[in-house]
Amino acid sequence: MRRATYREGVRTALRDALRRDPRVFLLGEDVGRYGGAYACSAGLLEEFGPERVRDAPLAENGFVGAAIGAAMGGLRPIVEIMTVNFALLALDQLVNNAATLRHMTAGQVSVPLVVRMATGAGRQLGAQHSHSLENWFAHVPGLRVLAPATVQDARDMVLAAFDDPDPVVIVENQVLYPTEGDLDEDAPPVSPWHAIVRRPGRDASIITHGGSLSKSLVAAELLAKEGIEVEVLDLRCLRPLDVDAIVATVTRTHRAVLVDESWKTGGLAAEVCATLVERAFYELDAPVARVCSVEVPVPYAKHLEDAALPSPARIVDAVKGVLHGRI
Amino acid sequence: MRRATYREGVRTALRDALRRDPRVFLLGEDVGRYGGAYACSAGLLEEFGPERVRDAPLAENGFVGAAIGAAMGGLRPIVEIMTVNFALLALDQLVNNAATLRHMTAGQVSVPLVVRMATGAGRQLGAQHSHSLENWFAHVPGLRVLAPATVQDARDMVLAAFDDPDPVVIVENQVLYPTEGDLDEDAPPVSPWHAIVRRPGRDASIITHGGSLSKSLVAAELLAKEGIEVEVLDLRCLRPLDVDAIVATVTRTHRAVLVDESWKTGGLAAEVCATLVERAFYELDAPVARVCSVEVPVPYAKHLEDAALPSPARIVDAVKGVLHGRI
Amino acid sequence: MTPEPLERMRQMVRIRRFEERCAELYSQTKIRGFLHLYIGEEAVGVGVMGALTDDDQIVATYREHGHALARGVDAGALMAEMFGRSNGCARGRGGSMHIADVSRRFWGGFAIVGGGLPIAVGLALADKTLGRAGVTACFFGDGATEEGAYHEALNLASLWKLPVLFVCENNQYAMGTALSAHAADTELTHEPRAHGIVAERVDGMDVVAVEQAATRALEAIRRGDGPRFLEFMTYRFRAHSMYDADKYRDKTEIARWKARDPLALYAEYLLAEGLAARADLDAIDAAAMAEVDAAVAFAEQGGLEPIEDLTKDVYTHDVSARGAP
Amino acid sequence: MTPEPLERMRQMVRIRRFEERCAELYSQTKIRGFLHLYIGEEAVGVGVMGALTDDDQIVATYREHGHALARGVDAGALMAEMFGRSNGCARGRGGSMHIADVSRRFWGGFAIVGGGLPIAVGLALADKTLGRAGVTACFFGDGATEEGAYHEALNLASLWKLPVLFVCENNQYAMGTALSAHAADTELTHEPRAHGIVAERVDGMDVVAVEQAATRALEAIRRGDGPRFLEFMTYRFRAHSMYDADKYRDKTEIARWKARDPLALYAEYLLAEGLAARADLDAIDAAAMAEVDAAVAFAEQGGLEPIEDLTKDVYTHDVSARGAP
Ligand SMILES: Cc1ncc(C[n+]2csc(CCOP(=O)(O)OP(=O)(O)O)c2C)c(N)n1
Ligand SMILES: Cc1ncc(C[n+]2csc(CCOP(=O)(O)OP(=O)(O)O)c2C)c(N)n1
Ligand SMILES: [Mg+2]
Ligand SMILES: [Mg+2]
Repeated sequence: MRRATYREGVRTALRDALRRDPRVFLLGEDVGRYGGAYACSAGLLEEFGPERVRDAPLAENGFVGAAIGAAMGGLRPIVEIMTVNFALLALDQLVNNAATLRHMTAGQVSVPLVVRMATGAGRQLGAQHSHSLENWFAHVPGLRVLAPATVQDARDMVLAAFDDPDPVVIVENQVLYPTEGDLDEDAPPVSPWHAIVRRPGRDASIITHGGSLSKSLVAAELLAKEGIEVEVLDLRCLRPLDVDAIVATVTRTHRAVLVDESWKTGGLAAEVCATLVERAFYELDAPVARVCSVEVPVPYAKHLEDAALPSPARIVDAVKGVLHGRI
Repeated sequence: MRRATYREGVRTALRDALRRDPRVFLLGEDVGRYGGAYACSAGLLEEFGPERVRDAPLAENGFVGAAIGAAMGGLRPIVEIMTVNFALLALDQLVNNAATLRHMTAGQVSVPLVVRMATGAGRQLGAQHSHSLENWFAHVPGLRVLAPATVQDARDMVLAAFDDPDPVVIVENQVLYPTEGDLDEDAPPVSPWHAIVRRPGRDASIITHGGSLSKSLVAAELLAKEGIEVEVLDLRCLRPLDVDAIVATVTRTHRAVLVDESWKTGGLAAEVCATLVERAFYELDAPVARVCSVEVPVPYAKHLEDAALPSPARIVDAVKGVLHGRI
Repeated sequence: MTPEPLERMRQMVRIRRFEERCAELYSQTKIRGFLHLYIGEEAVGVGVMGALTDDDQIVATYREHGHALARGVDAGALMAEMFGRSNGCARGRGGSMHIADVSRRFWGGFAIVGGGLPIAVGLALADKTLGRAGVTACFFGDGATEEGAYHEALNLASLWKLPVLFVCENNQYAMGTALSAHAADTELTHEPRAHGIVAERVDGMDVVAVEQAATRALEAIRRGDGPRFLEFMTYRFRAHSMYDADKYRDKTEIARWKARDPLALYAEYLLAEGLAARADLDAIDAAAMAEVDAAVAFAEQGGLEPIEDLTKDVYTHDVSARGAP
Repeated sequence: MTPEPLERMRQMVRIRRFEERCAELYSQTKIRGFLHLYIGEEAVGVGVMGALTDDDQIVATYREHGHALARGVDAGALMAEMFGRSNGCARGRGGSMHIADVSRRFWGGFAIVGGGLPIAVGLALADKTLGRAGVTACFFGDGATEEGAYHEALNLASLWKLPVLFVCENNQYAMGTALSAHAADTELTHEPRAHGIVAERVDGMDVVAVEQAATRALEAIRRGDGPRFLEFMTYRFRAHSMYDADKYRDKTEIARWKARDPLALYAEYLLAEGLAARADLDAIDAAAMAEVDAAVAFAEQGGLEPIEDLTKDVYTHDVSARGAP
């Protein structure tokens, strides 16, 4: 166990996977010579060479499709799409091919593909570089979606995704890359497919994932100072959702605040809310509240961007709302 | 007022728009010489010529982007993307450009664009040709989304979208094209931005849109035979959702079944459900139920496809479920 | 008489008879969904397949019955698939546009235009990386050459020197849009050359010319020279799909191409060269008819996939159970 | 001494000084987000802009300060935008990557690589359809030429014979990836030619050569010949963005290109030809510094957009009210 950054967590796992299995290769724009736009693959080209750490031209649809084909043909590609914003160019391949091929061929074709991408806002990158959209991937049968919120998960989830025989999308919130946490490089990966209670509590549940976890924990601290104890559930796996864990936390607390950086309308929080209605309706003592991004292409100016995104203050307000009947 | 098919409804509106404003042009694969994959533009090339009814090469990202540019430059493009399945190739342009440009330039740039596309399953077209995904568009601030379910709306919504100065996506469920209904070609378009109660009822509300409306009305008939009177609300506009109408119907009936052809997880019904929780929680006498597509790439074989999609029988069951506390 | 010449004929006739029956079965609503016939273009699929080995990989489009049959996909399993039966090659889940038989390295019909091209690049990358001998033959139409995916795939294959044979089936129409209405430059070999790929235009109605061109290209690819590109000039004798009224093509143009029917051309050649007798051809035809009859019978007798299995094969296994891998 | 030669110098110096200040301001955290500097490439933007008229349209990338300044976008409004202030050209909503000034037909920085190309096609279609004289100049990098959007845009512009000037700024790197690592064929003029577009490679460090090539190309476009393509060989003297440690380029390569600094080259030329005296150049520099100082002052004094206006301009108007249009 040591202190490490989130990007080191990812890098450790990439190195492990490359060492473990000669069929593994990394593919993406600037993953090699440059070391990755977020430095997740720094040093790996030097260790594994250009065939296993393969720089791709600017051609998201093309190289994601090529990775799917390579996976079909027996390789184990781990793709980096620099950010989700550019993944929009590759959705045809991910949705129409990666997600369908196994079923459409009655199990003849396997697509053991891992696709990592940076997501989220908060770095003043403006409207074209600040999308979340993990809810889009989570909508698609045939894909699995993981959202590591901690340094350990940043590592574990890459390895678990690599062990999975089906296509897995990993969304890494870009504000997390430089953050630090504990990393056990030898730990057998904890199952990534289940939610984890990051802080126990009794008064209300905050259900969140990815980049919003730390904001939620800050909010929980603030609330604790006022004597309000919230449980914070980190979803971790966005498809399939861990319905049991979602139901369990609300069965304990009877109130829920959903925190999610996507735009509110049709974001992931909507699905969590619907799940609660279907599976824990009679446990709810108050309407569920959502804290999501404001419905606006994320603006550049810091004060505007801050206002557009979930914040501890907005989460605190929402928790008080569900406790006091305001929503 | 006359009887007409849904595709005629669309065609009437396209012709009207072309006649009304010389800046209007149609753009899409096979809209000209072929008359449109669904014959929505049949005859228009002959009437308006190849510059105003413009066949596009197979290049969804390119021609949608070109339409955005043309709209910025003063034209009024009405684009047909043959089906939503191919629209995946154009999402970068729609989400990163069409939806952002006005805000990102502080109102300097206008994108008066209409994009029509066929959606949905039910014609045994298999996994790559049966997506819904209107929930994806409905997630994006900067876009508006319309889902005509009737022949009149098929016409009215094209005209209303054309009158709107911002980008509007129209999703036309492909099973509707040959269906017949009343069409008043001279009627001033009814506001497309609001939901309409297609059948009044008192026992429960079915909230639906597009290709699922007719299934919902069939289910309502079946239920009426058993003495159960359901109200059927046609959402019509998927972004912005008509929250008041959603709240109003449930305030009348206190029970809701959401019918939506997208995959259930993260589909449009999830957002309607979350809206109800936020705005009408205390009106709900039972958990909300969703009738959506099963989480599977839509299979070809008829019996499998039928089993994957919402059906009157499944809707009837769900209504009985919310009435009798089962979900 | 060498067996090879007759074999080419046999394959082309099998495809022709199979698809003629498909059209009938569509009218009888036995086959549904989209059905795209290859009739008129058989020489391309047959010629290229004739040059491939068992180690090679195939990526095709929604117009792929011919390729599947020529590659050795069982006609019964193919027909049953279009009937939506559980004895179909994809147990009825795929249908006409998604024929796949991985045991034959026939990876399937890809129904998003241009969508198969990057897949082919990846399959070739796997072969090359794993030191396997295979070449990936990727079939696509003239319309596909306007898609961005085409450009990206050409560049990737050339940049990484991958064993891909790009096979452009230029039937001069993308659905109802003529080549000259969708391509600024109708010489489709120019673009691959701009990516450093050797490209050749070949008569796609002459099965021998097709096979020879493919053989030459494959030799170069197997030497490690990277991808090659072949453009075959061909024509579909039928409409784009069963929904198409085919109003956009000139009757005389159609007639002109039908006069170069690849089956007739090759039959003439066989007879003229003394490589076959009329009776040989009749026997081929009869065998093909019998095979199609048998395929239909096989399909008819197929069961329906149980509805409980609807969501089977969406994933390899379930991960939601606690303690799952 | 004609005014034009000095004007070119003035524009290049304005850009250089402006961006040098940007880099400082970034370190001071006055500017945030991504910041891509154009230093080293000024001759391209200035040369092309010099050949355009007020009627022409411009589409640029995230590396567009130079283009904006050369096009006449106010330096203060540009700086204020990067400060995120309400007196910025997009009231602080856009930032460095999204500079737009529609009054100058400067449609903006497009930050998705290749994403501006189809937009340019559409702007040109509008000009042509509405009978307006404008040509759309579309700037993009060497990396963008691998995107599918590039291919689709070239074909559309050529097929529809649209007035587009494609301006490829070949600085030989896409972020950290060298041209030869991303392009199978590094002769970037081949691809447009494969789409029937006349294409020329030009020294991008020589502002006069740039302007002349652009002028020739624009003449042809204005005759109605359809699009033209110019590839300018250039180099960025700085890293890709402020986040880039620039470890992937050879020091000697950088030095070699810096020896051909477009500002120095042009200054030498002006002096050698007697078109300017040293004092003229000093005056240009002083004026540029003063302009930058003024721009910073303008930005510093800008207010913040009220948070109540966060969702303004997402739509032109609200449709949710009953009775709304
Ligand atoms: C991306 C995409 N756009 C549109 C379609 C609809 N479509 C199916 S086939 C076809 C024409 C393709 O023409 P071509 O590539 O020449 O192949 P051909 O059908 O002639 O064999 C079109 C437009 C599609 N399947 N995928
Ligand atoms: C579609 C897309 N993929 C990746 C990126 C990230 N990115 C931004 S600039 C850039 C390099 C572009 O290179 P080039 O086109 O040569 O332009 P240059 O930066 O050299 O001016 C990359 C990879 C992006 N913005 N858009
Ligand atoms: Mg064709
Ligand atoms: Mg570059």
